Amino acid sequence: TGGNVAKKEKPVIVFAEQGWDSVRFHNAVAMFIVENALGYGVEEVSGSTSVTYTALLSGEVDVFMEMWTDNLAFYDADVADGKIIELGINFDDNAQGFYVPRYVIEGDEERGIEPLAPGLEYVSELKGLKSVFKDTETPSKGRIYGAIPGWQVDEIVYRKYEYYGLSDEYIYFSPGSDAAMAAAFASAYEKAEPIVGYYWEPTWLTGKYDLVLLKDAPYDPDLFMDGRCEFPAVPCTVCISTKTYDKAPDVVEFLKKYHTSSEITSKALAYIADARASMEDAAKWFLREYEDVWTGWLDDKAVKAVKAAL
Amino acid sequence: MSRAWAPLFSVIGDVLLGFVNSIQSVVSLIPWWVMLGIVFLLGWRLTKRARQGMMYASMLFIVGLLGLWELMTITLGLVLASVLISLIIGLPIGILVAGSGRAESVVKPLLDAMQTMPTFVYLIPAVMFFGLGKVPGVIATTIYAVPPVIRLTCHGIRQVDKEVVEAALSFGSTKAQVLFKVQIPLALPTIMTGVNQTLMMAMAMVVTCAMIGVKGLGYEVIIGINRLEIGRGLKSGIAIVILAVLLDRLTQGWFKADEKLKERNE
Amino acid sequence: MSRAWAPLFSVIGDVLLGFVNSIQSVVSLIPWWVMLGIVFLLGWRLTKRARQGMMYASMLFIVGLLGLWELMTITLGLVLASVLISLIIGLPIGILVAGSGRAESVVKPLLDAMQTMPTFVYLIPAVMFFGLGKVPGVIATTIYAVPPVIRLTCHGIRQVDKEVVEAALSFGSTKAQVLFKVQIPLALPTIMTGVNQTLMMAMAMVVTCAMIGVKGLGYEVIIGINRLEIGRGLKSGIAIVILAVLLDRLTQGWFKADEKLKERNE
Amino acid sequence: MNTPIISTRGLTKIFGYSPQAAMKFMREGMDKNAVFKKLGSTVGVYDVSLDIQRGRTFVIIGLSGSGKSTLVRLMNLLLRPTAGSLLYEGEDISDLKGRNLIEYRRNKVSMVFQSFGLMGHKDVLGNVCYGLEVKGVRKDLRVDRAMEMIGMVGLSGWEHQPISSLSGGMKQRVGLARALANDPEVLLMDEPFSALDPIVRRDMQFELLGIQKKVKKTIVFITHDINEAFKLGDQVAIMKDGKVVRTGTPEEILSNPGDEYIEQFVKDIDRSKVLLAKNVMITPASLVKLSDGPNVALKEMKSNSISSVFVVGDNMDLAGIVTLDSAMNARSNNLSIDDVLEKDIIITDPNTPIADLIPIAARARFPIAVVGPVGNLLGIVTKAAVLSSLT
Amino acid sequence: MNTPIISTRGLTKIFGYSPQAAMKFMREGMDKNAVFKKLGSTVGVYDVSLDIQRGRTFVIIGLSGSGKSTLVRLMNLLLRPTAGSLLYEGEDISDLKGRNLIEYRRNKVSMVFQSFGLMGHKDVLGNVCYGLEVKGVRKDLRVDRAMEMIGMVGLSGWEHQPISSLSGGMKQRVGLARALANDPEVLLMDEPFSALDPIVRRDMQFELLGIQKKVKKTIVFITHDINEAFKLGDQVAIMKDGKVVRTGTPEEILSNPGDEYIEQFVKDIDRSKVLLAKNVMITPASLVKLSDGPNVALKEMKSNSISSVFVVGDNMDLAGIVTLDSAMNARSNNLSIDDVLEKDIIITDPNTPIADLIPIAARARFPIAVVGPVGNLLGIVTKAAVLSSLT
Ligand SMILES: Nc1ncnc2c1ncn2[C@@H]1O[C@H](COP(=O)(O)OP(=O)(O)OP(=O)(O)O)[C@@H](O)[C@H]1O
Ligand SMILES: Nc1ncnc2c1ncn2[C@@H]1O[C@H](COP(=O)(O)OP(=O)(O)OP(=O)(O)O)[C@@H](O)[C@H]1O
Ligand SMILES: [Mg+2]
Ligand SMILES: [Mg+2]
Repeated sequence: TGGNVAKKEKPVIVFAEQGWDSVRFHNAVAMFIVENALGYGVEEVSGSTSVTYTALLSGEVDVFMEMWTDNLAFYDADVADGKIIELGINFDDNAQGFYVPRYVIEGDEERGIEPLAPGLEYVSELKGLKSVFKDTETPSKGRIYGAIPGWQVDEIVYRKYEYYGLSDEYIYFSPGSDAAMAAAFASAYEKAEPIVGYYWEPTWLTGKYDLVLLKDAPYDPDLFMDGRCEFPAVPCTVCISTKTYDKAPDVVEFLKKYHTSSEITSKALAYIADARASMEDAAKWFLREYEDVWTGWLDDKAVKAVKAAL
Repeated sequence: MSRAWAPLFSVIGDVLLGFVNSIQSVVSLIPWWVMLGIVFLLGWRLTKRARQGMMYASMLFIVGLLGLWELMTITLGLVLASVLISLIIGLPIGILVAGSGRAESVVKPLLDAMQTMPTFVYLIPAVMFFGLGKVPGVIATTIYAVPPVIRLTCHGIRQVDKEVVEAALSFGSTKAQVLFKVQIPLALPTIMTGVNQTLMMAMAMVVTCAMIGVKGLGYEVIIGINRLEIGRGLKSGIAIVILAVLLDRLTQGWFKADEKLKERNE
Repeated sequence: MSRAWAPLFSVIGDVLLGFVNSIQSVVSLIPWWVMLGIVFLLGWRLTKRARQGMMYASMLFIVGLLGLWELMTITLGLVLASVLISLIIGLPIGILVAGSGRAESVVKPLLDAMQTMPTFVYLIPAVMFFGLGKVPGVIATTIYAVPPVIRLTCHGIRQVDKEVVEAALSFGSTKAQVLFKVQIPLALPTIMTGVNQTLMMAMAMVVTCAMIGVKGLGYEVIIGINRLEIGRGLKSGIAIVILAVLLDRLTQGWFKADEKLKERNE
Repeated sequence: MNTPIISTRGLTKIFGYSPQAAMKFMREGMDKNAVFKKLGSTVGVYDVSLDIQRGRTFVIIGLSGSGKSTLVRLMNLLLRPTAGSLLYEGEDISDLKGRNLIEYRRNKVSMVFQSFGLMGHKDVLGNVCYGLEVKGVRKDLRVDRAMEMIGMVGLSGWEHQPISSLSGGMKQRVGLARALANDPEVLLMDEPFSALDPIVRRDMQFELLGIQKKVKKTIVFITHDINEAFKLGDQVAIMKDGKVVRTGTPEEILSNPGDEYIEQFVKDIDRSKVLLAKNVMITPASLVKLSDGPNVALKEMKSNSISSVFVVGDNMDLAGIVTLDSAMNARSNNLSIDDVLEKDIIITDPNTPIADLIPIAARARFPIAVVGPVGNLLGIVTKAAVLSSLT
Repeated sequence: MNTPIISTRGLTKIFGYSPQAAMKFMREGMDKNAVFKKLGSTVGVYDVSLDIQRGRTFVIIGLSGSGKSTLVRLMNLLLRPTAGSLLYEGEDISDLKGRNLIEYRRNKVSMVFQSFGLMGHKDVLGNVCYGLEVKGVRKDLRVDRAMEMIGMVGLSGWEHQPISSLSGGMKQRVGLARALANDPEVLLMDEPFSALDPIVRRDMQFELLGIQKKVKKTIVFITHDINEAFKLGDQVAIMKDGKVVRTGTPEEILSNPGDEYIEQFVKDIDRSKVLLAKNVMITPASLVKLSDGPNVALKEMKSNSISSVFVVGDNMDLAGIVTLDSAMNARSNNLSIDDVLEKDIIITDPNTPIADLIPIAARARFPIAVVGPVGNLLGIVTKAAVLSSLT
């Protein structure tokens, strides 16, 4: 249709894909809209977070749909320096912290699992449970999985671990990569073994497995950096490179308004898992199911175009 | 600094990109059944056994069955480009190093560094200079894959019987003649082991390349891994292995084809 | 399935863990100045040049200056363990394969797969069985590092002059005697190239190991990468390279030491 | 006759493709070259049946490429026969395998290789020790033995030199010492002296003959030096195009070569070393009895136009010689033959090599008398006879 | 005298550490073994000064390890001298480098290696072509030439065989063909025939002499076959412990060995092939003139106790021989010597090798007369003389 003609004149918008599903989902939604409603060419470039972030700095990548702002130590500085532009928040109702499988606390009769740490509710209560979360490499201690090395939260999680006096009893085990972290949770879960570690949602993992977020003191910005309270919801922002700003003003306008929630994201991920759907299908599913959410992001003409494309 | 050098890097980048793109477009132009036919024929001709050709072709067919044909052609293009560049660079350096102890003492630590310096340490600067995608992919792959062929070319040439080299010299061979007519042919089995290893290393970089935005089989692997979909990762992994095995057998067969003739006597 | 096999895996895991831990604890027990001294002495004795020993020791000293000593000892322990296991497995297999075309046709595709199957594809299942940490680290490193020593052991043995083997046979050598008294000594330079490559591959896996929770230099690299602190990544990268170079020179020197003697004649 | 230590029966080795077809063509009478042209397979050895007696030296000679090396390599089973069989002390060992094969090679046969086959990673001592080492001989014993052999081949002082720093002849001697150190029943020697100068070679031949005499070794010896072949060999086999065309003792072959090929082969031989007095002596044209008078002697000389004649007793025991002069002298002065008999004549044993007779014959005034063990005259050797034996 | 094609002046090659110290010790008169014990360095060649004339065959003999191979390897600069210099046509080329060195090796010298030095990755033809290939000779030309040489060494039909399937002697002939194909000025041949059977070897010697005659090649030839050395060599050099201890023509060395070592060396030589009639002829003890009467002849024979005497004319031109019988017959019947003269006598040229005289002498009734170009009697060769020349 008309968009096709425009494509030739308008630049291609490049979306970064850092390898996890939620960002791919948001990319798919945004790309569908940008392509069909705004008439741009779209492209998705995949790569690790650091590599794609480097590309965003250089302007080679235009858009980050899901920037976990506290994963990148220099994010705030870069925004302040104007090296990248933060357009808005995609969702900020996410959670993170130490997770434990539910069966560890409550047991699971179906699977014949006894509760090993009945009543565990707060992070501070991990103290004294080292024999439950035993570290196979150092059997005299427990193991608590930290965050991915290099992520901003890793330092906070570590301070929390120290603050609650877990360092005497537990090894702070760095999982190295999110795949490994997920594998650790998944395998423990499959084997009905106890595990405690840092994780976050929304993710397919938290959707698939029944994990319990251990409670913490209420959020207090003064205590937070020392790990003495719970995590606030992390703003997952939408960012663009400085070059993009002038290149595609209508895209910028659209992305500024782009806003979803953890819940929506989780549902979409669950849809993908249940229906074995492709990302594009998931995007279409979202556009059909959550019309009230996205119609606000666009003008009427664009909304029509999206609907036509559906 | 990056500004000042930018033009140079962009030229290098363009050249590499052009090279990779042309290889990839050739590869992707070939219809799948022609590719199967080529593999069958090559396998047959090189091993002199039709069964072998059949096996190779059916291995490739499996990649198609796995639904990874298109990704495979992309990866194939990139790997071919990297291996070609590695050989073009590596063989002469290996030869050079074989002939000079001084060159060796310079090159050897470099090779050590190229093989052990974690890829990402130089990939990130490479991405800064060349952007995401094929260019830094080819560069990184080449850096990682070139050492084996250099090392084994050097080793193979040095292992050639001194007497035969002397005989060649005694007839007034130039250094180049000794090299090309005597040392390299005699070192060929060892050099080919190096080529094999270079190919293997290049294939091992496929996933790393996917991490800097190169499409292909490696990308599938990453998705599989991140979702803990072992089956998905395994499928593409198998496709990568098949590609590696085929490329290896065909290159090795190419060079062994005429040696076979010589060994027909017991 | 995973349930049924769990005991077996846990035994394997325990054995490996014990092995790695004991090596690591020995390594970490050595004070830094003793380690420097050992490297100096070894370098001196093996190359017969005190300057070389000095150089090796100062390279190691640099690692200390970079503030990476402790991480280095951890990595050293893991790499040593993996390389040892690789050699213990790889040398016999290489020997076996050299002697049998059938064994080769089975082993070769396996080696191809081990070198090219993306690590994470088998690491994730390994993590599921063994948990995060050293055990899957050692397993993955070994899988990736063992092929070169197998290939080059096989290649080296096959390249040994047929006449010499015949002579050995004619004196009633058993197969084992031919192997250990003739073929292996004559293939040693090639085998050592394989050992070198195995070492390099093992070092190249340091970062991958860090991705499944193995501490050490690789961990630093990941932090550097994830934070885009290239300097930090580079520092640990350099330490890894230094470790690789030292390990290589010392192992190579070990085997070359007595060969040097033989070559003193022009 | 005792069982031969090594025998071959129809032993055949074809190299290359389609050995069976090659065999068939050979049986139909095609020759090696024709088979090669037709099939591309090389006939190494074809249908060789030999018996090698214990304690003897069996020499194989033949054109380059005629299959000598192939034949001895079949004997220690480095090559497996395409057809036919190999017997050791009457037992078929063509299919010997595993432990038995190893024991056979360790204790029964050792080989000196034409191309030396030395191990570049060991020094001289290490090479010479090798056979004993694989047998499991104790280190000090084997080193002792090896040192002895190294001394014997004249390489004392070179024990710890690498092989690469040796000259061609030195390498060959290391190969020799290695085989000798093993002290086998049968020594298979493939041109073991080809790179040696005449002096060292003579020493080595001497040592070899000494060893053989002392400890009754069997030696299978390939050489291109026809003098060496005939000097060392108790039996000589001549090969051509993979077949053995002739076997016999050196004298048999020399005195009756049989065909042009063999004649060509032995052309350069120093016949004086092979032929013995008994091979060249002639029956004297005339003899005089001690009881005969001078006139009989004179008549004999005149009628045979010779200037001297041998005089024998009743049992053909040599008495002396009479010359024309002394016979005439006797007739004039009425003396008996005994009175004028020249007793100072040169006699020799029938087994003396001609080489030893040459200087004697050169100085002798009369023909040399060949006498048997009891002093009986067997024949005479004249200068002319010596000379004609040499061609 | 022309400039020698190759000369060496004080040429020395020390292997191993501290060559200068080794030189010093050698200058002080230590011998090779002592230096080896003391320093561990091996004296390959020490202080060799030789002149090799264009178009001649220069043979080097000597004990195993005496430095023969080292010497020829110095000549094509595969080894660089430790001291001394090598001259080609009077020009010092010890330091020849780069292009010049390559040209020298391509056009001036080719070598046959003691250990063959064949290239396992090429077939027979490829090996023989090699020298021409590196020179850049056109493919068809070099194949033609190589085929010719392969035919010459008797390997036609084997052109496309891999080296590994050849017998030892066949390999050696490939090495030979390779050097010959190159058609150099100087052929350096390090024991080129050592692995050849006598028949092929004779062929090769013949070919070599033929080539040399036809195109005036210079040949430096190492051999352990002393007969070959003396047959082929115009000059012979004898080496010992790295030094050249003697040079000379074969006859010079044979007739005057000089010391025990050389005597030992030439002991096994077939002297009949080297010595000529002129070397062994004797001046007849007595001669009779044609103008003398039978009585003179009878008196001569009596007083020298011989049974025949040569008769010459005025200018010592040989007329015939008279025997005791015929002289007595002449005296009885009053005939002149001319009447009873036996004219059917065997004459020979002074340069005939003894080998050729042996069968003649064996059958001859009288001594053989050696006559000069104008029929003048130079001397006689008796059976005894022939025999005594052989020892
Ligand atoms: N590459 C080398 N390194 C050390 N020593 C050597 C080397 N080549 C030769 N020699 C020594 O030099 C001496 C002379 O050796 P050369 O090969 O010239 O002897 P040769 O006269 O040719 O003996 P042969 O008749 O046995 O071939 C020997 O003592 C030998 O050990
Ligand atoms: N491994 C092999 N493969 C093929 N042909 C071979 C092999 N070995 C020997 N032959 C062939 O067998 C024939 C006999 O070879 P052999 O080595 O027995 O000859 P030989 O009598 O020892 O000759 P020489 O005196 O030259 O050493 C030759 O024609 C040779 O080409
Ligand atoms: Mg032979
Ligand atoms: Mg020599």
